[in-house]
Amino acid sequence: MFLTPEIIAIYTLNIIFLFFSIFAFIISINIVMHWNVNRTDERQYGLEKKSILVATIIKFIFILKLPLFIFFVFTANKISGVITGAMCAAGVVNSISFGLWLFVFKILNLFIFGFWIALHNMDTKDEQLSLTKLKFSIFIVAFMLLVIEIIYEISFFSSLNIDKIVSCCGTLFSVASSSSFSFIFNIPSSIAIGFFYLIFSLLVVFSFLKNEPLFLVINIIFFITALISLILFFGTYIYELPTHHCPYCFLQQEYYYVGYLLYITLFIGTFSGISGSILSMLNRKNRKDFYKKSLLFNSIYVAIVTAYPIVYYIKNGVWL
Amino acid sequence: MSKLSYYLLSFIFLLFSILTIELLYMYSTFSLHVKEKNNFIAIVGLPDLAISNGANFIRHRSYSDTFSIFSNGPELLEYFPSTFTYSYSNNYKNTPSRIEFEN
Amino acid sequence: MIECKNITKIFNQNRHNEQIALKNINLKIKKNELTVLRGASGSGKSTLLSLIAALSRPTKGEIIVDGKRVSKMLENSTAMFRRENIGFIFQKYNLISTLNSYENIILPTIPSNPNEKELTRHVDTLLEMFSITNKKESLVKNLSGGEQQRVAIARSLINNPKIIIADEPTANLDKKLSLEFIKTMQKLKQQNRTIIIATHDPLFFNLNFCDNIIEMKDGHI
Amino acid sequence: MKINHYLIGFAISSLFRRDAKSFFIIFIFTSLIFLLSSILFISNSIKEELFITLDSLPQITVQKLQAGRHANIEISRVDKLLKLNGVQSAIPRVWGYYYFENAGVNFSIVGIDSFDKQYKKNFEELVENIDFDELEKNDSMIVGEGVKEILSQNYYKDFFNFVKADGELKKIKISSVFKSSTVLESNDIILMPKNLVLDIFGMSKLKVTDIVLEVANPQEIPTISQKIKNLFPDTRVITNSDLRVSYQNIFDYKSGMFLALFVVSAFTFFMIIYDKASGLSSEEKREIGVLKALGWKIDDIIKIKFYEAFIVSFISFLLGIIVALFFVYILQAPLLRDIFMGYSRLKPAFELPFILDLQTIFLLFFLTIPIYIAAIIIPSWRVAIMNADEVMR
Repeated sequence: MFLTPEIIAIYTLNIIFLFFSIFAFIISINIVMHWNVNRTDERQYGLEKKSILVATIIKFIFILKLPLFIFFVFTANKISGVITGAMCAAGVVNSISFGLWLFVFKILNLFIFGFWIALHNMDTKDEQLSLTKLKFSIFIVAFMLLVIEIIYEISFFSSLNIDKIVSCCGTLFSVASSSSFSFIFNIPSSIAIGFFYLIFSLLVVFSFLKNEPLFLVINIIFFITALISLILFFGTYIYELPTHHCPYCFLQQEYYYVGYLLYITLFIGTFSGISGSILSMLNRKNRKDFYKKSLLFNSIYVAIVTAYPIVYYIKNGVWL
Repeated sequence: MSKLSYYLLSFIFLLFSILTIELLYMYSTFSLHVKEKNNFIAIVGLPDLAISNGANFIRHRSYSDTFSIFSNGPELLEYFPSTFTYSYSNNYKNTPSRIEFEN
Repeated sequence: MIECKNITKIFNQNRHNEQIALKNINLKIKKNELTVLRGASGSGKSTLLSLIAALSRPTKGEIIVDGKRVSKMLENSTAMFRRENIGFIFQKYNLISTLNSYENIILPTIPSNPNEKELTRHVDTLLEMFSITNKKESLVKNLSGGEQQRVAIARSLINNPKIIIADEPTANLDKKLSLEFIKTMQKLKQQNRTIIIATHDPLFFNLNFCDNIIEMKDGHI
Repeated sequence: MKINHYLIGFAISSLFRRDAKSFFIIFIFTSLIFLLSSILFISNSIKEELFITLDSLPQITVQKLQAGRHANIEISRVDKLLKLNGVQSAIPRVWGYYYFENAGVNFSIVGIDSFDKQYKKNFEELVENIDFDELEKNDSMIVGEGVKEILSQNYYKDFFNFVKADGELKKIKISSVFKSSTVLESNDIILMPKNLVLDIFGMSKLKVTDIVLEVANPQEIPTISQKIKNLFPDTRVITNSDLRVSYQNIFDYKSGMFLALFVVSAFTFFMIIYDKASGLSSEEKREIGVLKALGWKIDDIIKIKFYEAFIVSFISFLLGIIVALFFVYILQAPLLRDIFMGYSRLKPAFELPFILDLQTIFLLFFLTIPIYIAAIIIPSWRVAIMNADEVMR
């Protein structure tokens, strides 16, 4: 356990988030239980006003969570200097048994909070606020996830152990390791890449078919395959090292912070696809421009990762 | 755009330019003498700077005492908590090592 | 256009300072009519106006404006309703004294993020219409009472409302300016707007273009 | 989504309308940010100064402990250490502190094998006007600037008389001074041949202060230090990365302590903000009532409040950082840097090296702006849900 200024900052924000979200959680329960658009008593009007407060709180948390995610990676990178053997954030995160889960929850929460705000924007356009009950039921789930994430994060920082020698990403993301990532390496990389491009072309096709359920599913699959193929194949071309598979190291300066660009485009692309499809299924009148947006950002992502091996081949005349 | 917004924007712009000028000035004037310092350290081989200690009492705390760091003078006894810090590493504390290797 | 059914409004209900402001009011105002609510202060005129504009809700009864049950609307929708349908002229003008005329006039349109060119053109026409173009940049607190009144009218028209609600509009004006105001109201009526004026100024009681005069007393019609 | 610049413009004008209040808040918030960022800048600079030389330090230092204290180590252990696999070289060192009573200061005396020709090139970069021939022949030393200054204050211009362990005086010539670019490291250092150090301290020829090791493969350092501990249980093994960790921790600890104190004052400030944002003058209440009557939603009013808060905190943030940079790097942080320096009597006149990384800016951001905005969320919501019909009464 150690308290660096960075960790104090993260703790402080977590406490603020926790305080506000508990507040919002209590209101949400009230709304889910008592919301009735046809009633005209004071309680109903009070609930409506409170729902605006909850929406404000959730927007506040979400807007902060985006840069905070990057800051978390920064902090983990910094701590990697202190922890023996860790070379980058990957080592730090995996020095704790639930480190990977913390990451999964962080990403999941970003998706859910972002989706909630999109849902909220759609709901406020509707005079009857017909989605309000659904919206706040979703928030109750999101609150649980947020609490889990915060508990994970606090126990993550407090259980970091400087005496423990951890594995560097080089060994973590290697074929021989027995870490939680290793199952990925049982997949032959040619199949993974073929699958990746197959999914992407399906995504292109579906975005022209404009079928929401298909588009939703394909975006989720695309997100997962994109990550797997990034670790398995494209990462090695970014590092120009056939054995280096780490998905964190390219967030560092040596690789011109390209990782942030990759993750952000992938996030925007899949997020707008997923949330757009769900919203569209809920409300037929919803605008359909999310197809274009999702396709655009996913294509940028694919273009960047594809460029790395091709440039490498042109420069060196061989594949890794 | 109203006049006030215009003033405010130009004020923020002014702040940004002051910041840039300040940063440029500092980048151009400050040099670290990395090479000379490393040469010196290579010969002397002692860690720590001549500032982070009370040089009238002891230097290179990491090579002398295990726990105390900053004491104020040779006449003073050490007192908690200013002159103490927690111990950071088992290697360092000289207790039986608990170094754990993870695969 | 505007229909009030059995409206009762009680302030501080079930408390020691309970006060009945309106009692069983039934009212119908047709489109493009000018209605004068007449009565002493405290007779419930302002309360009735704020109910029609959905600023507050009746304790009992129902109000239907333009086919919408405004008395049952949720807060957000009432704001949208006012923004699109209602122009307000308050008793004390209620301008923001430290903003200039232009900024005061555009206040109702700000949340809907208007197009700059169209908005400027619209404001300029209004300023011209009320001949206060030269006061566009002056702070409201430096304007005379009549000019402030005109800014307030211009503000009520900026969102091109179907209904204009005026609460004691001439209370702070001399006779000449009051007559000018009446002329403006006539002009607005010609533009197919529904107008409701609450006043105890006798100038309004003999207007030839007035469609209804409703007498109010102690919350009754 | 298009940005509504009318809304932002309205927020700006309402800030200007309450100029006294806004300036007061900006002033206090700027001071808080200034204080916080100065501390972080100073600690970053000193940390950087330590880290840039870290790789030149010995990879492993072996010291002997006796009764929980540092004791001199037998020179015979060097051979045993050299036999360990992976150890490239093992060099015995002699160094220590010399307390100079007249001035009440400690000097660090470091012995080197002799002023050998192999050091010649290194020394020429570090020391001005060096005469190697004279160094070798006479008993002479190279001193840091701080040492030189203290000695000349006590009328030792060219030489110094060390009091040996047996009470005799040992006269040693000051041959030259280290260049000022290394003053942070060299300020209290006296460098002289090893046999002179042994003589002054009255140490046995068979013992040294400690032994430093060089390891061929840095990855093996933990394994080797483990082996040394098994071989000599009475030793303390300090590795290079131990030093790195300890530096990191001490500075994090110091800035963390400061931050803990800072949180209290910041909390007070945010309480004031909360209070200011909830208590409205009747003028402001009327204004919000008018806006609502004119068709503004609750959301729109919250947005206004949010923009106001963001503008105030962003301006304070920029101002605070500008002033802090000026204070720390141009004025060299008077008063504040003592927090990190202690009250050394051998104070080197040094410049804080300029270091600014994105992470510090990020950190400052997260410790200030979000908390400020959090403090106004609930008050502005409460303001925004006020009943609008009061403007009609």
